[in-house]
Amino acid sequence: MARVVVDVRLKSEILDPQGRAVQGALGRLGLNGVTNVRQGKQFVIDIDGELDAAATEKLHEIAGNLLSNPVIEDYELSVEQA
Amino acid sequence: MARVVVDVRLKSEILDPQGRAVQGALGRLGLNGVTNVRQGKQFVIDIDGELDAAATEKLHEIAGNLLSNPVIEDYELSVEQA
Amino acid sequence: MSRHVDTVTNAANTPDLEQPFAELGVKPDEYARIREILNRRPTNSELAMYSVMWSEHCSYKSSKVHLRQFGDKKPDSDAMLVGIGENAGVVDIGDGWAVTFKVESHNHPSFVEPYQGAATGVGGIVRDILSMGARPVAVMDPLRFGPADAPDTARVLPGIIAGVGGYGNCLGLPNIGGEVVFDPTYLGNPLVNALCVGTMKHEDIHLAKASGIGNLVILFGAATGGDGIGGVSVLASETFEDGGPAKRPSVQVGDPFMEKLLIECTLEVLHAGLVEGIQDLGGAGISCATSELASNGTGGMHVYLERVPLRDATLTPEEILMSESQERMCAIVPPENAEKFLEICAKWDVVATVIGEVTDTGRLIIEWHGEVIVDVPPRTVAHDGPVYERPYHRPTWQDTLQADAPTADRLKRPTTASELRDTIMTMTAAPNLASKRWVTDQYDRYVLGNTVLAQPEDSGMVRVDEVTGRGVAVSTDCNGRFAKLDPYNGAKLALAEAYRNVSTTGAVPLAVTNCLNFGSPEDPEVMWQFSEAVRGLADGCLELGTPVTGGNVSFYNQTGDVAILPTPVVGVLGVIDDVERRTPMSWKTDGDLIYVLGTTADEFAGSEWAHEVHGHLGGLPPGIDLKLEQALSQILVACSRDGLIDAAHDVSDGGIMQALIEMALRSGIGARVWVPDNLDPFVFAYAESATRAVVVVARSEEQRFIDMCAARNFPATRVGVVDSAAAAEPALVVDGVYGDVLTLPIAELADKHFSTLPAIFGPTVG
Amino acid sequence: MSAQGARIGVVTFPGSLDDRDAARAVRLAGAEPVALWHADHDLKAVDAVVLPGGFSYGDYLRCGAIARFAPVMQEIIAAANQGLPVLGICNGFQILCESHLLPGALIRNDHRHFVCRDQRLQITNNTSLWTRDFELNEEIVVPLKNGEGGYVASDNVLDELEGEGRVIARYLEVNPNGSYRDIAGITNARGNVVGLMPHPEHAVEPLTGPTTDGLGFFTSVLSSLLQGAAR
Ligand SMILES: Nc1ncnc2c1ncn2[C@@H]1O[C@H](COP(=O)(O)OP(=O)(O)O)[C@@H](O)[C@H]1O
Ligand SMILES: [Mg+2]
Repeated sequence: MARVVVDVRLKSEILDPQGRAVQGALGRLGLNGVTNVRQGKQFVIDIDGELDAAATEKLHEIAGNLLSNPVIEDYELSVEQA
Repeated sequence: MARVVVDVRLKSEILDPQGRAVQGALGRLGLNGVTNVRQGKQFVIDIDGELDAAATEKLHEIAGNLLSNPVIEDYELSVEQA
Repeated sequence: MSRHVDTVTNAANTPDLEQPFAELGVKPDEYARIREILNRRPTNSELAMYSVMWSEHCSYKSSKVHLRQFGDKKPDSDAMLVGIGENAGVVDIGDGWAVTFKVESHNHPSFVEPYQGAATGVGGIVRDILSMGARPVAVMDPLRFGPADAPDTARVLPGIIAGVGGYGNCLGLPNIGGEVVFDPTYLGNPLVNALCVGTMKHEDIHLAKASGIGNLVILFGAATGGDGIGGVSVLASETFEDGGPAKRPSVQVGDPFMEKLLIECTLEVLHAGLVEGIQDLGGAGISCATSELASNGTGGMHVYLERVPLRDATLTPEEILMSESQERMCAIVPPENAEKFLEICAKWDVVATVIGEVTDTGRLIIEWHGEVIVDVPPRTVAHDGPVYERPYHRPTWQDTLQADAPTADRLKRPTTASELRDTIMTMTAAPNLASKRWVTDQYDRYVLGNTVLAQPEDSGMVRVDEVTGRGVAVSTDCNGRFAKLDPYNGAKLALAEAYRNVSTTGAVPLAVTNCLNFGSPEDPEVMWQFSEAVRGLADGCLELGTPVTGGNVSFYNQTGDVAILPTPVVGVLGVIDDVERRTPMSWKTDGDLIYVLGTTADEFAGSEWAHEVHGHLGGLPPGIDLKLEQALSQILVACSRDGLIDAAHDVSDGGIMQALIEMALRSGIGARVWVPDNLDPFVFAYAESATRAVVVVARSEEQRFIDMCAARNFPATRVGVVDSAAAAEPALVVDGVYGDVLTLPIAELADKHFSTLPAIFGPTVG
Repeated sequence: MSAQGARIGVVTFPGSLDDRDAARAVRLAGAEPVALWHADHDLKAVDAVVLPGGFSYGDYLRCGAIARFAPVMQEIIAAANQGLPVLGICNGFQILCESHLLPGALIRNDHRHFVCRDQRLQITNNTSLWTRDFELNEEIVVPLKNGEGGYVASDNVLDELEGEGRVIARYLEVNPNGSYRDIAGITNARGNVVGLMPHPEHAVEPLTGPTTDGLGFFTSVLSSLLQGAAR
């Protein structure tokens, strides 16, 4: 079994209303010095069997087109074989 | 500067309609063998200066109550001092 | 991990096994009755089923003896097609159309997890409506919260609003109204009531009954998870030898997308004529659906429980029976229709599984991998639950409360123009009277394209038939303070207000639903409030000729020993033959005359003014005469039909002044108003006498209007005229105020009225 | 071809909500609505397509992200590139952006609430196939309702859209969702594909909408078809 984790984050030049809201809240809750907050998504995908090269490529394609929108987001993909 | 990453995931016993929707799409896009998908949130928080114990504690409090909803979600917090 | 499954054989062989019935909320005498019914001890699965089906929530055991009045005192009405007892009542609205509507509570879950609690509350009531064969066409949400500025309200309210909106918006159902009321008694116990309206043709009505031997029992929708099985985990932990079951969720999460598919899929299988009976899965899940379907039908059912698709493989059979997983339905389908049925489900990506069949054994038999774990007469589970005659008595404090009337000596009233002006500015910004736009702007009111009236109008109105323009109007109301002062008349006042709101928009009131939110039925004083409220509502419905078609009881709404205000929320549905002639709430034409229909008296007990300005609650609520209410309704409907009035707005919380302000703010156009000679200006402004409305009459119709009121012997008083030039800027100008003229600029009123909720809960748009 | 005979497809995805409303608007504008199903590779020879509002596939991942891969979208993408008029409303706009038929993307509203309001707009392009019946700079009011309606794109793209006159409508008075440069809707270079967040299909009858201003979008495409401007 393989566990694939895909982190998706808004590109830094795109406004992140949720990150901004969190940043405001952190300040009000007394956490000082916060310079930036970004909110992203994380997908944890469990896959039966081993990941071969073809499957990994497919995963990148999916991460870059379905799980993230390349117009506004970047992704990072990591695989833990188990 | 410290970078704090908080991963927020639905507790495993809680229904995750988002993960399920992604799982369905993965199948339709021809990725086989997917047994489970969970969708979570990720917060990346940049903080000026070093994190002392008090700030770390505050961060945990915030992660457990503001960034995540303890009734349905768990969080994981990691700090990269830079 | 190994499991022992408690079978019927096992139960017969181990009659003396101790069972944890008390932990499941089953009383010793109830347990004894189960043993008597079965002639043996129940299996764990049977015990689980009885425990949940005989719970207060499912069996109405404390309320049943009182609720019977809704049937016993049922008015003669041709409109009722399906009455109390089904998933929801159905009324005939003419032209072959039928409407079903019902309100239900999801109070406690919404306190624990506001978003999901409210969301699944909407989901549940929508499935009730769907299971009658109707297409859900609108939702409403009567809500109650603690004080607006209390910290916990800041946690609870935004989540509940987002949950109601998140689910309803995603389902494509317009939200056409509701209530947002703040009172300290709801702080630890907010109320989330959800109402849904559905429409269908008469021939599409479906009932929850399993008839036809050999017909298949098909479960369809979401997979079953460990949701809402709290209590039953006692049994689960016994069934597991080692370790114990996986963790069970403490809250249920809704999946509105799944529900949307379920709606389309269900309507398609129903319209294709494939279904014999249908039932939604709500409280008590499969236990409830199978026992009710069987009990209402041929009488027997055989279920293979291991076929139920699971989201969590560790669930025990007891838990599967109990699970309240959302977004599931159960249909009874003749075998020859099964293929077509499954095909339609597949089209909508809805998983459907044949889990059993209808039999003539008179027994509900449930197997688990070849072993019988349930073998019961279904009626004993579904319908023959315990009935309690709980003791009740008039509270010891009731007389003192009623004696504490808000007279002018007891509560300081404004006595000058400038004092009244201050009062007006306070009142229009008071959380209970301020605009609820912060809430309603988060709800889609446009989807489906049939919404004719929505918030802030007096009732929500949707077009049912696009060709004829036939439509329905619905309003929900309840002033819990009135109900506390006098639950009998308080319930009548709630009914009267909802009835009036429907009439005000030009619809003829037809039928009633209700959601009775009270404290603990084990407290005799709460039980008295309940019994009085039911009696008042039943008497009121009889007098008005509007039958109760269904409803819901929610008990145990209290924090510690302190119960919420008794809150019998009443929903009234009316029919309008052509929505084109709806009456909107505000004026638009200069020179139109403003009339008050009804009589204003010095009635301030339970009023918003006493509450907001003095924090006072005492005295007797406003008098209520339903014959007069009926006369007012007939006038309002006739005026709409004959085109005599251009606008109408009901007078309730905040009295005439609040009604005028809401009308002015709705249109942005000013008016000149004068206090009638015989009335104290403050009483004119803020008394909350019942059975009144403000109406707007074109000068050309004035004589006909006066004649109509006179013919019905109903008081109508001219109090103003629409005047966009009443002052330099658009304003309400009130003359005769303790010798002065009050000028209330609309901009100033708007600033007060619209900024209260955003100031507390944060800005949204604009 | 006569406008009377025009057939306009309305796609239903699982989770589409305003498909009935879009079909009604098509009918009131004088054309015949044709139901299209997400799972079919079949456009039924329609003259134009509307992608209606809603929450396709629940929109749990990202609005429009999954719908983009639906079979019917493969046909629509190909046909749109050949000039078929396509209008995406709200979720439809999101799907068009996800499909890269239109540039940019729609993100969560800056105030993070779902918002439903009667929105004042200025029509800033009257040459696209879906806006030609409007006056340039005409002000209209139509309902707006969304949770993820903030239009974002890079500065280059925004400059290009503005430079080429491809912003079809802007928010007036209030920017209800934080859209960059108050953009409410845009068109592709060819002018046949239009996406907007507000809901013109909810402003087609005086009885149920704040105005009937929304009809203009639907009559525009009929004029376009009549004049042979399409394809
Ligand atoms: N939670 C809510 N959801 C939808 N509409 C609401 C809600 N709360 C209040 N409204 C609407 O706001 C308007 C004003 O409410 P309210 O003052 O309680 O009316 P009334 O006193 O006439 O019953 C009504 O149209 C009502 O339906
Ligand atoms: Mg009203």
